[in-house]
Amino acid sequence: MDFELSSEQSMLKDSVDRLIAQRYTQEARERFKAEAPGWSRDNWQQFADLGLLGLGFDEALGGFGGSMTDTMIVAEAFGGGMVVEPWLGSVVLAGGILRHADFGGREEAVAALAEGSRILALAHEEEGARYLLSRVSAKADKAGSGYVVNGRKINVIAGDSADTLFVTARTGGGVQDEDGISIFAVPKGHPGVTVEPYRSIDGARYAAVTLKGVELPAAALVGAAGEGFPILEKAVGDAIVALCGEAVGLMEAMLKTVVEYLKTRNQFGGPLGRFQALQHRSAEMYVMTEQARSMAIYAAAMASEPDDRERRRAMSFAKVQIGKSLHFVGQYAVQMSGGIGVTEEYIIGQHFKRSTAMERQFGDTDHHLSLIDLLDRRG
Amino acid sequence: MDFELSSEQSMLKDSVDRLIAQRYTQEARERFKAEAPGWSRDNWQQFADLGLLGLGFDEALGGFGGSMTDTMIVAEAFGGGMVVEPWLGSVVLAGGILRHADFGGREEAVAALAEGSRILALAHEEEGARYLLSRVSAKADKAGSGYVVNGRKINVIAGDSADTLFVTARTGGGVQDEDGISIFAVPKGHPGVTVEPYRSIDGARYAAVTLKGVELPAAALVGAAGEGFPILEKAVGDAIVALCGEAVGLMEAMLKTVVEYLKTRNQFGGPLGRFQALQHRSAEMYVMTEQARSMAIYAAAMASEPDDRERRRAMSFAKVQIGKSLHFVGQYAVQMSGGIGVTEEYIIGQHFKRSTAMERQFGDTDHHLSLIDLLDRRG
Amino acid sequence: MDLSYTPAELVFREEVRAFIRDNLPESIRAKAGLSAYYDGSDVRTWHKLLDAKGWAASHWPMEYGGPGWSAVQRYIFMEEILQAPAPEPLSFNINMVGPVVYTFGSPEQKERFLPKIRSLDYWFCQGFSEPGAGSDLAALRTSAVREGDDYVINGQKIWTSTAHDADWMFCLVRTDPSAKKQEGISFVLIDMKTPGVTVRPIITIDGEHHTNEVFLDNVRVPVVNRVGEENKGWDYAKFLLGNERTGIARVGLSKGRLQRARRLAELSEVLDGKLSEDPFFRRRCIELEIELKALEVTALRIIDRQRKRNDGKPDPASSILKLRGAETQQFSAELVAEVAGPLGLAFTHGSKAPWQDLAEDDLTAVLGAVPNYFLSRAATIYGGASEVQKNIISKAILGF
Amino acid sequence: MDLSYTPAELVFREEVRAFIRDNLPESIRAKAGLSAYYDGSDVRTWHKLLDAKGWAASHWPMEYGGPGWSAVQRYIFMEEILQAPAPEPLSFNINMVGPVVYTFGSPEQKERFLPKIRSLDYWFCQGFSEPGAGSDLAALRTSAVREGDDYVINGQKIWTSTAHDADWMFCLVRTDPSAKKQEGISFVLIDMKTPGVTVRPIITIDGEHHTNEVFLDNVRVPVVNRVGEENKGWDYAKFLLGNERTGIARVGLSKGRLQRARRLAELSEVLDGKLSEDPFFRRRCIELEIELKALEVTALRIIDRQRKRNDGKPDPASSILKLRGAETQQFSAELVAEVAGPLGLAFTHGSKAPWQDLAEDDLTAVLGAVPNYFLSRAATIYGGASEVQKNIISKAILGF
Repeated sequence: MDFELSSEQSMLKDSVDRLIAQRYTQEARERFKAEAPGWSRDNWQQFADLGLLGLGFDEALGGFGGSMTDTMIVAEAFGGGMVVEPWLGSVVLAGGILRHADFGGREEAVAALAEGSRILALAHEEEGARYLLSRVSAKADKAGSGYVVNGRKINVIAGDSADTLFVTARTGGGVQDEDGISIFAVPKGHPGVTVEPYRSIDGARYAAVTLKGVELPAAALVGAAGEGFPILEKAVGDAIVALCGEAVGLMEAMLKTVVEYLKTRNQFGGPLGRFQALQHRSAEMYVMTEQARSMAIYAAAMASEPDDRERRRAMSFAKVQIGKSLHFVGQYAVQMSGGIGVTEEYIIGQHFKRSTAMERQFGDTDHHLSLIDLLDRRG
Repeated sequence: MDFELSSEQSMLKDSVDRLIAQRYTQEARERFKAEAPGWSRDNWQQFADLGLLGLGFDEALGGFGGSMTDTMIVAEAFGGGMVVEPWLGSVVLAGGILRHADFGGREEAVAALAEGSRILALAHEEEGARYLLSRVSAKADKAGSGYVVNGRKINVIAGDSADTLFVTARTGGGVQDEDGISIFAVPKGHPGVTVEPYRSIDGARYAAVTLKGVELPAAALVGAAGEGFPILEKAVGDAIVALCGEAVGLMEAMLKTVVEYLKTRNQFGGPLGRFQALQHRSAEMYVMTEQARSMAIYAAAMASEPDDRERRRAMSFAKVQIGKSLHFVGQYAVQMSGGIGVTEEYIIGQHFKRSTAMERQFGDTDHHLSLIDLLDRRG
Repeated sequence: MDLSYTPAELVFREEVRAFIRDNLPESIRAKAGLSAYYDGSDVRTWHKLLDAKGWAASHWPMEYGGPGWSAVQRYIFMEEILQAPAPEPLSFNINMVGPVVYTFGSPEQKERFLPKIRSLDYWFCQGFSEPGAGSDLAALRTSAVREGDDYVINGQKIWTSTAHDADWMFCLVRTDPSAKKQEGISFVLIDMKTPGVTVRPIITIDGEHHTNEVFLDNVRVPVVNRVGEENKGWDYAKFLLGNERTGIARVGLSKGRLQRARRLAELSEVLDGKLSEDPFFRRRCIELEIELKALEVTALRIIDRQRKRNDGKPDPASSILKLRGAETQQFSAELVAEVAGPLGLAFTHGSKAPWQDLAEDDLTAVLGAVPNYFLSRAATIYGGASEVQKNIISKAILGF
Repeated sequence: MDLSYTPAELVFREEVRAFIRDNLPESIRAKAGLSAYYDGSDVRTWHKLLDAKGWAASHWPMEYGGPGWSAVQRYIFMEEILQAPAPEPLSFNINMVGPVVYTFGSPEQKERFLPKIRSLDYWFCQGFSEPGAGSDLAALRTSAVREGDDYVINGQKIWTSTAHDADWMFCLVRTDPSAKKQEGISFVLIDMKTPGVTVRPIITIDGEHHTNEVFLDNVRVPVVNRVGEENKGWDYAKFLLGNERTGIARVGLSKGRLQRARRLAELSEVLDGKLSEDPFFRRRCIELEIELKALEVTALRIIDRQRKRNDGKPDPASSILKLRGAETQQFSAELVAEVAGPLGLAFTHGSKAPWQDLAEDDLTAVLGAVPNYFLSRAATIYGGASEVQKNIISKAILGF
């Protein structure tokens, strides 16, 4: 057992921390959000130069190498800066499809992703799915040697800037079945695909993707037909690890901001930070952050666990702890900041929106508690 | 709407408060517990003289009159003193059978109860019942014109001092059915009845009652055969009202004790009460006590609601709030008292045991939340 | 002790319900369904309808246009408004500046201001908070220097909600800089059109414009617009803040949200079926319902006690209502946001999401649920933060 | 970073499990099933079995009889003991007085005391707390006045757990009454058989005798029984309290209780079926399991960091372990008590209830569950109350 970062990991952490410190002031972040396509292509290239876009992909595949712990380290720095670039959505989540599926053109896709020349997006969520990963009603019907896909996807991170969409659709099975889900690679601008961008509650760039009679060749299939679920589940597992890392970085930033505020804001004849009730609440926020950090580490270690049940259980364990910690730290960060805590302008407001979004991404606390129970009942 | 006590109620409250202040020092209470039968017959006579043993019974029946609000008022004073006499168990709960059932000898029984010459006890709970009021496995089989009863009852308040036991047993229906439960009056020392007394966690006197081939005449039946449940449910509703009142009195006593302790206990160069974290916690205890008081008032008002569903729902509402308040106030009363809070000798320890017992009596918070849900699903 | 509403009170409740049902404009009603906010004209429209009915100023003395209701009637009225939901009569006018004017104002001020305060012809905003003060209100620094018949006012106010809709502002200013903190403050009424008054929007975390900063730069205010005595403004402010505190629990608002959450949950699926059948969701609703019942009875108890005592002083126990009221508002907002689930990730607020079908059924109501939850976080901050309420209880009630 | 146990560590864990399985006397094991407490002879018996194996003093240097384990091995060992459950090696001896003696004691003291501390031939209790001091330990007033080669000690100690089983007491006494609070304190070892030592039981709310008051009335203690320098006792006390804090989360204890709660819930019925199938009970168990997993990783992280830093100073982050460890101990005790349901209303503690059948099946384990819950409330009070831990975090880590 060893919790120390390796020297490579320390270097990675230092370089990403430096990047964030230099580029991610609050003012710069607002500028990035305002640019088309809602984030900075310039930053994206910097990430590519640091190898962050190929992180977690075997060097044999043209990636940068690195474990899920490395991904978590990068995510922590990104979380502190509330990076708006779709690194999690494109590299970790949609990239997870590349990582866990075996199909033609994979090397080329990894190389393009890693060098920053191709943006990926996963178009999977649907309106009625409510966090359940296997609930897919989009259909892919056999047509000749290929498929015709119909359906609508929502909350597609970077859906409008993606060069390739990985779209999930049913080639078989009932609406909640894990069997029968297939994944298709759909290039940008493909006929029948409509992409409508919108902002998420935390200011990120999402899209709704509508597929109407979209004709795809057999080669568009990623992995075997009907066997997309295990790939999807592992990709989401990777995304949960990254999200845990981001969450820890975000909570650290919130705690630091609040403690600084309490020490400098004067009221009733002295700094607010002299009030014990506020000190104790801050201590509780610290404890919640550290417990979340422990579970982020745990999630990173368990991401490569081969036993499906154990791995899925561990991911849900982590998401539950992260969700509870975000809830506590986020709400009290606002409360202790007083009036400015509920303004759009002050950083804590942005932190809180991000933390609220994170609580929901890839399933909220209730969902994962129910999922654990389901796994336990299945035994 | 009027929350003011009537002048009769004010007088009742004053006289009971005075009685408790005079008789119920902590030292006296320990003495009462040590006396046979685990409480003071002398106090019982005082209660009789004040009319408390006939409270809630129509004057026409030989009772003292009074509403459930009056019962709540008395209970609040009793809760503050942690009265060990079985007033709740005998007069309110077992007495509730007299109040809600119609049967021969009722007037005589009320008169005997009110004058203090007869102790009643309800023998209803069973080992496997876990709060569910309709789960009765004791059986009463027809034998000639009478019945033969077999079964075992636990947690019978004042079971060993009771002159009459009201025993529930099945004359029909399945083990959880509301239909088929009958109530029998069993006199003290009746052949086949074994009473084994024991102490409850809060120092009260309980008993296990075993019935083996107990032969009873038809006249022992209280109300109609198989129709005991509605009587039982109303009697337990009355007991919940009284318990709510006791709980409010107990929480007031805990809060008062803790606040006094914090103001006088010196540590780190001044009274503990100057620490804001402890002040705020005390304020939260106050809020929980007041919310409980509101629900005790609500329960008293709803006890005579004729609509069964509405009444049962209201009783469960009250018990949930009381349970949560007791949990919060009880645990923090111990915490803020420090080391002496966990000793047998200090009053807060006794308060905490009583509050823990109250959380469970007549169903814990989980049970009543589930019961409300069940009533809502039934519609 | 008698807990139930009297038959007359029940009749009154039915009358209020019927009035709202028959008179609330459909365009205003629809906004509640979309979790959208009322704009200024909605508030004015509805307020004027209430005023025409004689119901705008529910607790004012009848000589100034109050309806002559009992405390319980006032409570019933406000709960029905909140639960409908419909816009409330503007609190700044009705609960705050109005009572100050009819209690401490001159005969001329009463005649000039009260009818227009009641009818909302003069929309008032509140100029109390300042950037350097926060919860420590009395640390305010805005100065008013007497020049002839005017005060010349300089300073800055913050968290001035509805300043952008308002015609007037009631304002605390420091008229004696040498006096101790709570002394030397006066209470003045400022016409928002006076030169030197600048309103700058503050956008809150729901992305909306509810509140403002107000800059006062050599603003000349006639001395006759001062209410009461010079340097006694703190007393009037305390009077104002303690007034009608029993409505602050806003139980009706939370009840309305709970109903909405339960209704919307019928349309949402979780792992094993409908969210409305999920035991955890159901229990959370029941627990909120119990909490609201307890809070309602507590509010009624405090109303009853104040009525009996009738000394006009705020009851420190009403801190329970602010504390738990704010918490239940937050919890109920969160419950609706929980129902929204992943759909809540899209930022939509009174507008449709890009996926169009949803906007055609009831699930539209979940749109905006998360921004509403964001804004609800302010409930435990403004009007005396929860920490301040706990201080009040521990000092005024527990004697620490 | 590598989170998993190494193969060698897994082998070690198996060895510990096997030893406990094969050596823990059945009479001692049975008590855990009844939620009963170990008595003094149980502790001595098991401690001696561990000492014979060389495992009693897990973190002592090998020269004093330690097994030479890594921090992770020590953690594994303690978790297995707690989870079995089996009595722990007596903390007063192994974690507290032993390290003080081998770090600050004279060669003679090491030779005389260490072997008997390790083997429990000298059972030590701790004489720190005093009636007037509480969490403010340094406010102690017990005086030690030098007379020739002795100190004459007068005063009173409180919360002296196991004093009724103990042979010796390590004790803080004031040797310089004129010095400042933390100065003028010395650390002495007192033979409990010395004239003037009186032990008076304190009964805790579970109705048991765990702890005591100890009265010291002209107790003569040889100066050679003082450890370290005169008036430097506070430093040794701080060293002692900071030592081996990573075990304080007691995750294994809570894990064992969680297992028991789940097992017992199979035997208990609620409204709709078995308690073990009740969604709320199941979720509560899962939530505790998650909390314990997080706490375990946090404990391992802190162990790892201390190992790397190796400066012997206590890590203020270990306050997390005390805080959350105590809370999870309480929560797990409460969970077992919840399973007991109404059966928990009977006061039974290591004894049978009057209804005899139950005592014959597994439900006996719920007997005593409520008294155990009562006693668990002490976990957030002793050894630095939760409020004190939050003070430490806010000062030492957050810099308030």
